Amino acid sequence: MSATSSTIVNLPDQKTATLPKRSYLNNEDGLLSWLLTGDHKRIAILYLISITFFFFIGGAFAGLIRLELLTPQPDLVASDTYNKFFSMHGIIMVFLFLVPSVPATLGNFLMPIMIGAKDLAFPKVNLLSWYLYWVGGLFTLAALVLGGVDTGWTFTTPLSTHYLNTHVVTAAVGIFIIGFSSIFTGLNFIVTIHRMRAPGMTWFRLPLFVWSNYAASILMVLGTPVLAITLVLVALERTIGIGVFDPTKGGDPLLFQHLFWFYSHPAVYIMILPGMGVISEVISTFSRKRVFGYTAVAFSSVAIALFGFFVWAHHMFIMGVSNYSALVFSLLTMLVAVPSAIKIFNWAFTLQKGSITFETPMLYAFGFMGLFTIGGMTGVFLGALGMDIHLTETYFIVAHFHFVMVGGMLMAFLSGVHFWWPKMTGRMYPESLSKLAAVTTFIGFNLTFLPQFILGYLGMPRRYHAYPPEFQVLNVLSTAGATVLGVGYMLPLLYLGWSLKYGAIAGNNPWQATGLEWQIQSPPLTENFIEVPIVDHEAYDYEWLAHKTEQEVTTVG
Amino acid sequence: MDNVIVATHPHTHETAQPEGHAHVALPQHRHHFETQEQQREAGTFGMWLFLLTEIMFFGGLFFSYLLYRNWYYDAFVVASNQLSVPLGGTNTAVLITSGFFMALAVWAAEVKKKGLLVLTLILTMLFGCIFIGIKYDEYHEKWEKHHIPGDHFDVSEFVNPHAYGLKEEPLPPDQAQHTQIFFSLYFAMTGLHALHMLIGLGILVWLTVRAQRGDFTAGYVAPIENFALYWHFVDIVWLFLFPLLYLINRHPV
Amino acid sequence: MHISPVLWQFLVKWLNASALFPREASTIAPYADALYFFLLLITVVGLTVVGTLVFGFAIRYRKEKHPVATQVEGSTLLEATWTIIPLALFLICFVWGALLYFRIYNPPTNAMNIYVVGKQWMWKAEHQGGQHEINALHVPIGRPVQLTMISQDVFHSFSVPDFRIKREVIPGRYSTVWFQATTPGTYHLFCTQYCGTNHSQMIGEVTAMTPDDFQKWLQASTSGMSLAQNGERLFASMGCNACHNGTASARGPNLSGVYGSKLQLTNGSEVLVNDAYLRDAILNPSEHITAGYSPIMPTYQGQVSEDGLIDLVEYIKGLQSNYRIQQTLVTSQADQTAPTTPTGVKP
Amino acid sequence: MTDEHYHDPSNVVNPEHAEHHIVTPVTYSIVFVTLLIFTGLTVVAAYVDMGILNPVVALAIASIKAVIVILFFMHVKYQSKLIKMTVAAGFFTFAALITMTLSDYISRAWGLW
Ligand code: HEA
Ligand code: HEA
Ligand code: CUA
Ligand SMILES: [Cu+2]
Repeated sequence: MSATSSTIVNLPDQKTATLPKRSYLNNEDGLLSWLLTGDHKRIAILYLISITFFFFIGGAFAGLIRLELLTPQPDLVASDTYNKFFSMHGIIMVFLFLVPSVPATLGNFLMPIMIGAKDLAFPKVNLLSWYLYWVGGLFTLAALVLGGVDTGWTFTTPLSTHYLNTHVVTAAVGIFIIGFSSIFTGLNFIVTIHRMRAPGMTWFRLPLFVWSNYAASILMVLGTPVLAITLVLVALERTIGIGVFDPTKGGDPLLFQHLFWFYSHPAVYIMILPGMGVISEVISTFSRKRVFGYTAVAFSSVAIALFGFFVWAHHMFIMGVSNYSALVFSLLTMLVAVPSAIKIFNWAFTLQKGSITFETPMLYAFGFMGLFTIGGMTGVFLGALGMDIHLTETYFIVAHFHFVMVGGMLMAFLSGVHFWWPKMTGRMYPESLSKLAAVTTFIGFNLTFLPQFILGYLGMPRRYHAYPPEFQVLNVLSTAGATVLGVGYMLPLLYLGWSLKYGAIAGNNPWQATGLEWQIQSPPLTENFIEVPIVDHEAYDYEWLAHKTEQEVTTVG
Repeated sequence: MDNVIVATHPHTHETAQPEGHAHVALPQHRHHFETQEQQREAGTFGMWLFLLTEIMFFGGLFFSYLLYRNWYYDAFVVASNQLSVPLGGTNTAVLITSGFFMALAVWAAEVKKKGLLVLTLILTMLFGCIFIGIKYDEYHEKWEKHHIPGDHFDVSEFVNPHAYGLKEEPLPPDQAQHTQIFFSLYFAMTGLHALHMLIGLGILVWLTVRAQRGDFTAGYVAPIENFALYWHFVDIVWLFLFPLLYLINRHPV
Repeated sequence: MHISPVLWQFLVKWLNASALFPREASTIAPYADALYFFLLLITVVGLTVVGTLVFGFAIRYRKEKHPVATQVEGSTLLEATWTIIPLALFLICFVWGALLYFRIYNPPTNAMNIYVVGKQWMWKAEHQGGQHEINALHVPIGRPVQLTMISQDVFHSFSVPDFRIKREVIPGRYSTVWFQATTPGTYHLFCTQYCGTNHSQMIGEVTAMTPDDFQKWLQASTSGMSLAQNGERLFASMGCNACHNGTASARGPNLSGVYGSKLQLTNGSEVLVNDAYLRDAILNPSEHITAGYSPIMPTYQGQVSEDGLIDLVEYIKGLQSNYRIQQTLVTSQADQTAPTTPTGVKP
Repeated sequence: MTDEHYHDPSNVVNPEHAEHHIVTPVTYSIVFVTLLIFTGLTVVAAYVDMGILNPVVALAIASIKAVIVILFFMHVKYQSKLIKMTVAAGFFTFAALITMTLSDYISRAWGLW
């Protein structure tokens, strides 16, 4: 146990340390052994590469959006092109990046290990869901290459069904397929959590990361099929004109809104809950304390998942839902905000009396706490009926959801990637560079999206290709911020790549964390555990860990 | 809550098995499950979760149906009366029979009767095919009558039923338009249902071949069991589709 | 909120001048802003609390200062605190937001009505006197104005940020919103629902004028025929008056005084006749058969534009006696302009 | 969850576990006949004018049939609590979709829209 007093990083002696001879990474060789693998860890890596690819495509579109909005005039591209930009940006970022981000990568990798299982319950289904992801992704890319879609990510009818002549059906098919990829991931998680826990791993000994992925999985399994059927109807409406969403034939376009948001509101919780799980692990580890109010945090995940199903019409307040519905859905929206607040405060109190260090994952986690609080509170603005009238469909919303999705989930994702990087690869990332990246993203993020709140209250509508000149100053700030942000996201790509070869050998448990995943070698064996672990302690039991390190830690191979 | 730290087993998991539960390791047992019991239950649970998504998948359609049926009741009545109750009723019975044989197939697998298993699977398939055949016939009729939504949709039969030899009351043209929504939902719902049947039939062929090889009559019944869940679920969907689509107001005054 | 009025006004003045805050140009704006400031306040307070906790603990218990962590289980009292306080605050937001919502969406009865038709990609406004505007709207200050809006194609959304109002404009159904402008000036009008290629060009200007100026403007831009007069012509040219002629033996129900009344339908239900009902009854007549009549009216779906429907609705609204219908019969024969309709005041 | 203090690998005392139960052909046959009878019943009921009750009866019969299939053909009667909960969760969410959406439609002041 060495290391300076300001860090807990505890690496093996670099002169003698080597990576384990046998691990899931080198268990089998060749591309095919990856493409046909049933190993949840390898599938997680496949996912990690895939979503990174799509993130940068989506990010490039974000860059183009911001570039166009640098000036008030519609000068960079034609309006159709601009519309395709934000549609592709939204579709890619939501369906191909954020929804699978934490669950399919970190969740896939860690969840079985955390509960002491050798794999997910259905390894083949897991691989299938990765392939479905790519089939869906290719459809989306095809829609992009063939000329793009310009529906926005929300596919509003009757615009999407009758008034556009872009590749709506191709994109819808893509999202339909990705939806099933997400359903299968969720299904696999639920079964695994119920059926595959190691002896002694009771529900209330589960790490909170598992709880939050469990909650998100429920949403995936129950919500996504409704999106699927809605997209089927949109495609049918578009191809043969079945009339279900067509007002001229007596159909109701608002029905589309109901069905779409029945999925897409729960989906925003699919997009945040797993990230919240990451934050629980990271905060606990770097303050060396068990999470304050474990049960409250665990149940608040479930509460979010449950209540999350009952608030969807808050996306339709001005669209003509009945007054009664507006009231009910607004009230429920307020209720669903409470469990998130509970989590934030519990994390804050986890720090109390801890022994806190500030490694990169922790910095991202701090970023998450602040930005998610702002993003979540602005969600409350939007949930308050009368306020929503002024704010809806303006940049205020754009800022709101980027705060929760980018400032929240993306920060959590990066936090998690750094946190478990040594476990996944066996090597450390460069510490100071990564701290720089964390700070850069934080600054860039605020510069990009804080001005958008002001723009929104001033009334600048979203999805606008050109805007009145008086909004320019704030837009320039935002674009400048996006550039900084872009750099902040490029950095990890570079240094994490670098670390694969040159990073310090991490050893089993560089953070001295308590999770089961830290008790096995890094990178883990294909079968995770040589012997099924028997769990006799709660999650985040640092005393147990202190005892344990005195015993021998097994490294295999 | 659950703060009690419980003593764990001093022994490893293999020895923790109570007697009577020891199974012979089957070749189908997968490495990451500790016991076969666990594997089997995981499979069943997974299948049920999948059916859960199917409920919600059809759920969206059922809701659309509910909405438009309330809005355009008169049009729905007339359009529904265009469907044939004898055919629909027969199909219901056919599906129930198919489901019955599927249930028997599960039993046959469980009691390890290979011949019976293959037979029941084939019967299940047979009745499934009959269902699809009848459905095809019904679709074909709709095609000829221009009742398929889209450009060729034609409401004249509803506006002027007497010219077509129907006893129905004529619908005003604005309402007759809405029969199209009925038929859209009819085709979307029965079409998706039929698609599920076709997928099921495909899997059945494969299962039958494997059953013939004796894969499922040596104690490993999970595929048969789980497929049966799927097949019964598809039946259930039809149990609702039949009254909802075929039996709206069948007693005109 | 109990900020002293002086302070409040100072604050608003300062913000108005700073270009970081929209002008408050309608009677609703101050109400919306009050809620906004309340929400901002709790956000800032919440953020400060969270920030203080996080940074406070992080500094106080950093490893250098506090090398060994003390394990704490949790605290029911604290959990209750941070459940109940946010919940209470959010519930206040809910009630306040709901009150504001109803204030914005429930027009006062004496509002002056202007019709708005949205289509890809322009706004058409139609004043009662028949003045048409494109991508512009002139309104008097100091008088509640109600907009009755409909879309010809896709969803649009009518938004005037400086008034803090916005409402979706929907195909196939009237939606309404109202405001009362307070300060003369021109204000942005945006379409805020994504509606295809030129969504960002579906913008215009709302000009609020003093009542005198407004009257002048009305006079200057009149096209000669009021909406009701146009409607009257349509009524005649489409042959509506053949059945709805107000006589006892008429095949269609008498339309005089029908607006605002309660109608008994053949299917047993009772409906209030309003703009939406009238529009729907023209397009889907067989679903709105007045008790005692047979379903013989043909549908006018696809034969009248939304503007035409507005004219018809406006005409029928103004029908207070049979005399007018009989006049229409005459007019349609003589093709003269009818006398001006009384300015449509909502009942 | 309290009786789950320790996990045993073969899941014997796990509330999520149920003994495997083999349903016999006799039960299946009874179920089969019942289902056919109910099918006939629903057709007959459709031709009787019961006013508003027609769809109610039709749906009630369909639901009874569905429940029978779920309990016996699909073995839910003999399954663990977990499976029962799962089935219930599906119908619960479906009910949420229907009631919450429908409550919007029926509370609209403007008829259809
Ligand atoms: C990860 C994604 C995510 C998350 C987690 C959320 C979370 C929330 N969202 Fe958001 N939302 C989106 C993504 C997300 N949203 C997206 C993508 C859209 C736009 C879709 C589109 O139209 O394209 C949207 C739109 C949107 C709308 C619709 C606006 C409109 O169209 O008019 C509304 C309205 O109610 C809303 C509300 C909320 C609320 C109340 C929460 C709550 O769950 C937030 C709860 C969290 C907190 C409240 C913060 C923590 C609280 C504290 C620390 C307490 C502070 C202390 C005190 C008050 C004392 N969101
Ligand atoms: C996970 C979700 C996610 C993420 C991560 C982001 C990330 C970003 N988004 Fe996105 N956004 C959405 C989800 C997301 N967004 C959604 C759902 C919409 C709504 C779409 C719709 O209306 O339908 C939207 C809409 C949206 C808009 C509104 C468009 C409009 O309404 O007209 C804007 C405008 O500023 C924007 C900006 C950004 C920026 C600057 C980033 C940055 O964080 C991205 C930073 C990353 C990079 C910059 C990539 C890395 C760098 C390179 C690849 C090099 C090339 C870089 C340049 C050319 C600069 N987004
Ligand atoms: Cu009209 Cu946007
Ligand atoms: Cu939402």
